[in-house]
Amino acid sequence: MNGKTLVLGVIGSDVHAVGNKILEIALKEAGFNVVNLGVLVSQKEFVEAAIETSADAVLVSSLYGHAEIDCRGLREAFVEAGLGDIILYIGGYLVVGNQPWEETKAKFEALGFDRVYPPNTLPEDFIPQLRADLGLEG
Amino acid sequence: MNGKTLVLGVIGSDVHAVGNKILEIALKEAGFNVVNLGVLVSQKEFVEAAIETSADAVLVSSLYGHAEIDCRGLREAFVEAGLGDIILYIGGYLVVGNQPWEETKAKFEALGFDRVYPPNTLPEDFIPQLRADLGLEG
Amino acid sequence: MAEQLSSTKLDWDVLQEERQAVLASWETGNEVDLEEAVQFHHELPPEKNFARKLTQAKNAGLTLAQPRAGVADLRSHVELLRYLSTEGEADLLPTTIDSYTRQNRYEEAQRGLDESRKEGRSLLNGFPAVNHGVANCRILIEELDLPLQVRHGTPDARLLAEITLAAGFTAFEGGGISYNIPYAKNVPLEESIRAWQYVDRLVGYYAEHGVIINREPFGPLTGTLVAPCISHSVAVIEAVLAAKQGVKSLTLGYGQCGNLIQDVAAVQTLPVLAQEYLEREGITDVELTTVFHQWMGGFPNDEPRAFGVISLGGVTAALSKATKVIVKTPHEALGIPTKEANAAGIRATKQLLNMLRDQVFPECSQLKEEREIILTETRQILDKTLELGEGDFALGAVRAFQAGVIDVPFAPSVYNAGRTMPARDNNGAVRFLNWGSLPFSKEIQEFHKAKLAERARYEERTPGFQFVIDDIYAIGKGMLVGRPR
Amino acid sequence: MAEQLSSTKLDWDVLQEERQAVLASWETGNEVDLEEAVQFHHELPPEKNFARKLTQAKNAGLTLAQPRAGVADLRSHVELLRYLSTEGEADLLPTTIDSYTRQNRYEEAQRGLDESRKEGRSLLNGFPAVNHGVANCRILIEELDLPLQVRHGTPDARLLAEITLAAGFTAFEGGGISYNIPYAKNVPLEESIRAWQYVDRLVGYYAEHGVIINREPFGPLTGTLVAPCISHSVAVIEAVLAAKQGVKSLTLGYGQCGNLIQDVAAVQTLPVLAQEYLEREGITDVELTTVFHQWMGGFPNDEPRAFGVISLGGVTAALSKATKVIVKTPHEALGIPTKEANAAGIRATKQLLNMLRDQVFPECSQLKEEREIILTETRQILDKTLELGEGDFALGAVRAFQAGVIDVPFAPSVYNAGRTMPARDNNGAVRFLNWGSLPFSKEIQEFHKAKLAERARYEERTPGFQFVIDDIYAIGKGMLVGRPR
Ligand code: B12
Ligand code: B12
Repeated sequence: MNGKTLVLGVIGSDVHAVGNKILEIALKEAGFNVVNLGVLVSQKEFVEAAIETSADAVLVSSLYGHAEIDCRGLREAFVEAGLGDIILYIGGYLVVGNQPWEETKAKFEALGFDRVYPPNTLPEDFIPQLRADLGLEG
Repeated sequence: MNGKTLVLGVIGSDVHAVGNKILEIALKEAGFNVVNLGVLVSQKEFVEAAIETSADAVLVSSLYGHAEIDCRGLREAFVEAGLGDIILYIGGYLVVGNQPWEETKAKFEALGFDRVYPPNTLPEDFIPQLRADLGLEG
Repeated sequence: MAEQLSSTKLDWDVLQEERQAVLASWETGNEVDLEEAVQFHHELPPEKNFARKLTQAKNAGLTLAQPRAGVADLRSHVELLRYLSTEGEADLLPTTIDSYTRQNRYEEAQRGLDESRKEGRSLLNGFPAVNHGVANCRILIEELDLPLQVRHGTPDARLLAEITLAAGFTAFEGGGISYNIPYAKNVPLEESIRAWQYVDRLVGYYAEHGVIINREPFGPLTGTLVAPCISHSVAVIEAVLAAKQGVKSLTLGYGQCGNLIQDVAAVQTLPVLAQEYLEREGITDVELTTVFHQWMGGFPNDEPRAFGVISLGGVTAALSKATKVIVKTPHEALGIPTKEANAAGIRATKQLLNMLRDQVFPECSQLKEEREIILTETRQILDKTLELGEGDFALGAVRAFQAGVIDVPFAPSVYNAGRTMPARDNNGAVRFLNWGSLPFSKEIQEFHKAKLAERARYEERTPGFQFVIDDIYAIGKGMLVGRPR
Repeated sequence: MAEQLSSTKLDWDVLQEERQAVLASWETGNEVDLEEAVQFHHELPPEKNFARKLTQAKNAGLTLAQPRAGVADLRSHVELLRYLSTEGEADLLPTTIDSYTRQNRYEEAQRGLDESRKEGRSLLNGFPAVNHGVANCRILIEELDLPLQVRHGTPDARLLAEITLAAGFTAFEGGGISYNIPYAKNVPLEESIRAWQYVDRLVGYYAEHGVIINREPFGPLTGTLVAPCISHSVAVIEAVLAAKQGVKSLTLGYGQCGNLIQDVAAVQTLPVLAQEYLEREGITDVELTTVFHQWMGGFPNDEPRAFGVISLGGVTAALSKATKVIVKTPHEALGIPTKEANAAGIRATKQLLNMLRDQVFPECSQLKEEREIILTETRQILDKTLELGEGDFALGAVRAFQAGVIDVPFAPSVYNAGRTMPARDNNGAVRFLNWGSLPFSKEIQEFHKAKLAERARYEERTPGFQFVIDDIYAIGKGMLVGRPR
């Protein structure tokens, strides 16, 4: 255990459960304390779970294409709850269709996400960055 | 029989025989007198056959991509033989690779072909034009 | 919905109060006029009837190709579907519903629809049919020349069914289990099963008035290592439940697992099992057809590789003589496909369906064995389900899921036990590393153990969860069996 | 080449005079130094040996993927092949030779090469290896990490073999029949067979010096409705002829016909027959492998449909466990493919080879019957050939072609009888409407008659040449059997 707590979930009306289960396993194996909210998670649930568990970072998944709509105001909700500078990641299929990645990335950074990951990101592709952002070495 | 004689052949070092056999059958069925020289036909053989048979038109095939090289001087050879205005058609895969069709067409018209046909031309696609060019009705 | 759940046919008159409430739940509900709808269906040209086209294909031994597709805006949706029929050469058309509608969140769907129109691109992952309403949906039926089906993932699809069937759709996908367990987290099975009895009863009403509407339980479930016995059990239960409400045309589905023999055996056994359990209930007047889904799990990013996966599905569909095949696209791993990519997937598939239309997978001992396994496993699950339900499949289904007697891998629902662990054997067939509470006989248990032990020996590692993880990524990485890296 | 043709091993010493003449026929011939070449081969890393990689694949039960590719300019050719190995994930590399070189027209090839360089695009349909010469060809071997084969269509390939083998190529396609009958009009079989005995003897010389070079008779012949018995007969004869000159590694080829069972049966019977006739000659030390060619006839224009055709070939190759598969591209009907299209064809194929690597086509009665048919037909042809040749396959082949005992459909050669008429049966397998002078028993004749009568009944038309025409266009139009329009 590396002492860091992550909140994990699939936002909105999205039910894609497989990647979420795989992420939980991989992050646990990597030593994190993982609080997995599963699928169909509302903004409110993300914020509440982060408060309750004193999470160090929140990892939002969205596979089904509606993240643009579902994520509006999420950063603001954390700010309101006094967790304004919690680390926020998002990954998955963030828009409908295959849009230019740079535009999508910029769109979600503007929404307040610290890191934005493209489809098919493997655990080994982002865990090193997550560790760095959380101040864990190597 | 419609009274018109056609010389048919695959030019150069090209051995694609299947389309040539199908063309022979289709043109005979359409009432032409067909003189089929088969594959691996030189310019000289085309000209000689046209003279010998008093052909009304010569249909050159080239499938293998070397038509650009093989057809240089063909119209001139007919001119020299006193058949300067014989109707000359070419069809098949005329260049190496899939090049813009308009360029290929222009290239072969410049070489003296009256009609230039793209790959996968079916007999029914060009026989009406051939009949028209030979002054046969309908 | 207070009474004890049972599979008995709902009383149409009693249902009217509930219908009024359903229709009142969104403004477009008031466009539904059943009598006029029946009239409209009767006037539809017969070529536009989905059930009829399936029956013809079945009788001719042909496999039809159907894409998935849906965008927010009506005109764009018509154009998309027209493109798939002319350029894609689809035989049957879909209308895929967006995910807000699937969760009955019509306000959010409306927001997505409005913004999509403003931005000139679809912000929704499907067509919000409820928001569009009956009159608008009818434009689809009128402007398109092929039969249309509603495809979605809605635990409570009562309003969606009212509206789309009144509009003239002649096929409706889903079921009380298959559109709950993979598509919801907190919806009790009693509720979704009861909501789908309503849908089936509505379809039964149409049938009573001479209009045959095709129903299709969603075969692939979570699309990820779902062994045939699991999806077959759900399909048979939903078939019986639907037939009991008066449904006359049923298409049973199965999602490709990837081992050719297992897949062919699965398609072949599906109607056999349904027939068997329908007959036990005394039902013999239902027309059964089958649908094969091209691989429903994670795809390779690379388009040529995706064409390979799609093609293997096309080959399997054709050789197993499924009545239709649901087609994936070369963009599957990239996002919702462009219309061109969608059409490309259909055309690659149709090339194979046509080239193999006169060929059948040959009968052989391995195929027979695989069929026996599937038949035995499914019967063990279904018989236990009936026992738990005191002879009733509706009640039985609820209790079977509670007990883990039916258990769908990777399902998001809290009403699913999630205790099984599926993995591929050494030939790529999906087996169980751990069968949780599936009521398997000793013999079947030994079979699975032996199969996975064989793989473990070959790979020189102990059987375990790493098999599952490797198998989930495998096709995306260009393999079938997730061999150690 | 005056003596009577026979399959006896050529005397190396006697051959030297001929070798000098061959090497003198184009200026690059003087670059050949056999001793140095043997030395070079010995120093090559073993992974670059074609025969070795095939043997490993065969032992592991894997199918390797190999494209076709060749452009005029050396640097461009290196880049093309490198791209196919890195982006295409090819397992084995080709060097396809241009059509002038195939007809020994080195001057025209030179012109094409010069102009290609000037225009910056290839005006030749392949790589003119003779014009490039030994030192230049060696750059290919040195710069590329995979084994390389020469693929062409040359009736007299003596100089091409001298130069490319000296350069370090470890595989060489072709044979005295398979590179004459489909690739020439006026070359007598005696001549081409004798020229290929030279090539095989040269390969034998390398073998005597510890260098194993793979030889591959060209299986598909004209690629158009060639029934297995025809191509198998040619393959076996060329195998025996090659082995008699000392060839130790042989890959026997077959071009996909499209009926899965017939195709699997064909791949399975090919090494059985070769083994049988090699053993009759007392030869037991040849390593036999197989190559399956994805459909060699006319392709659909549409790329997704072409992917479908390619994929069916990939499926068949994998399920039949051919040692390698020669891959087509989605540009097949458009012209020589871009490197991207070529790589796409390989990747689609590899997805299927990988997904099916642990699966085999199951043994079953239809497969067994089809194998029996192929075995019986081929033996009837080969035994008659041996009889005509007074026990010698070289002489026998010449006489068999004269008599139409072997007869390749649609072949351009005047030395081919051209009296057979192949057509698909009702399941798409290639049969004979007219077997010309193929020495078929009454039983086999009846079999073909019955098969085509069955199709005729189904199509409600009389069996005839229209079957053949419709079948030739069928795959291009998205079908396998050319049904009446
Ligand atoms: C399986 C599947 C389904 C199953 C899901 C079953 C279930 N309950 O889980 C079913 C069939 C039910 C389904 C339904 C639908 N699906 Co779906 N589905 C897929 C599919 C084929 C595989 C997903 C999967 O399981 N992959 C395997 C796992 C391991 O990978 P993953 O989910 O991508 O997660 C990994 C990474 O993305 C990453 N990751 C994920 N989250 C995060 C977060 C962070 C912070 C980071 C760093 C990384 C990260 O790590 C994970 C582990 O490696 C994909 C396409 C594909 N990928 O091939 C489509 C896909 C995701 N589905 C899609 C859609 C649209 C739908 C539907 C709306 C139906 C439709 N219109 O076609 C419904 C939606 C239902 C709903 N309300 O959500 C689209 C999304 C399109 C878009 N955004 O443009 C896709 C891309 C298919 C497509 N091309 O159209 N689907
Ligand atoms: C079968 C085939 C072969 C067989 C031929 C057997 C034989 N002896 O006949 C074999 C395997 C031996 C072969 C060899 C080669 N082939 Co080849 N072959 C084909 C293939 C697959 C089908 C051709 C065919 O028979 N089609 C069916 C017949 C009915 O159609 P058709 O020939 O096109 O003819 C019709 C029309 O074109 C039209 N037509 C033809 N001529 C004319 C003339 C006129 C005036 C008109 C109006 C119409 C017309 O009418 C015909 C009847 O409908 C094509 C690709 C394809 N089309 O899918 C490649 C193809 C033609 N081959 C090609 C090549 C390059 C070769 C090789 C050089 C090998 C290589 N590098 O890959 C060698 C060449 C050998 C030589 N010296 O010529 C290329 C040509 C590429 C280009 N031009 O860019 C093609 C397009 C494949 C490709 N994409 O690379 N080939």
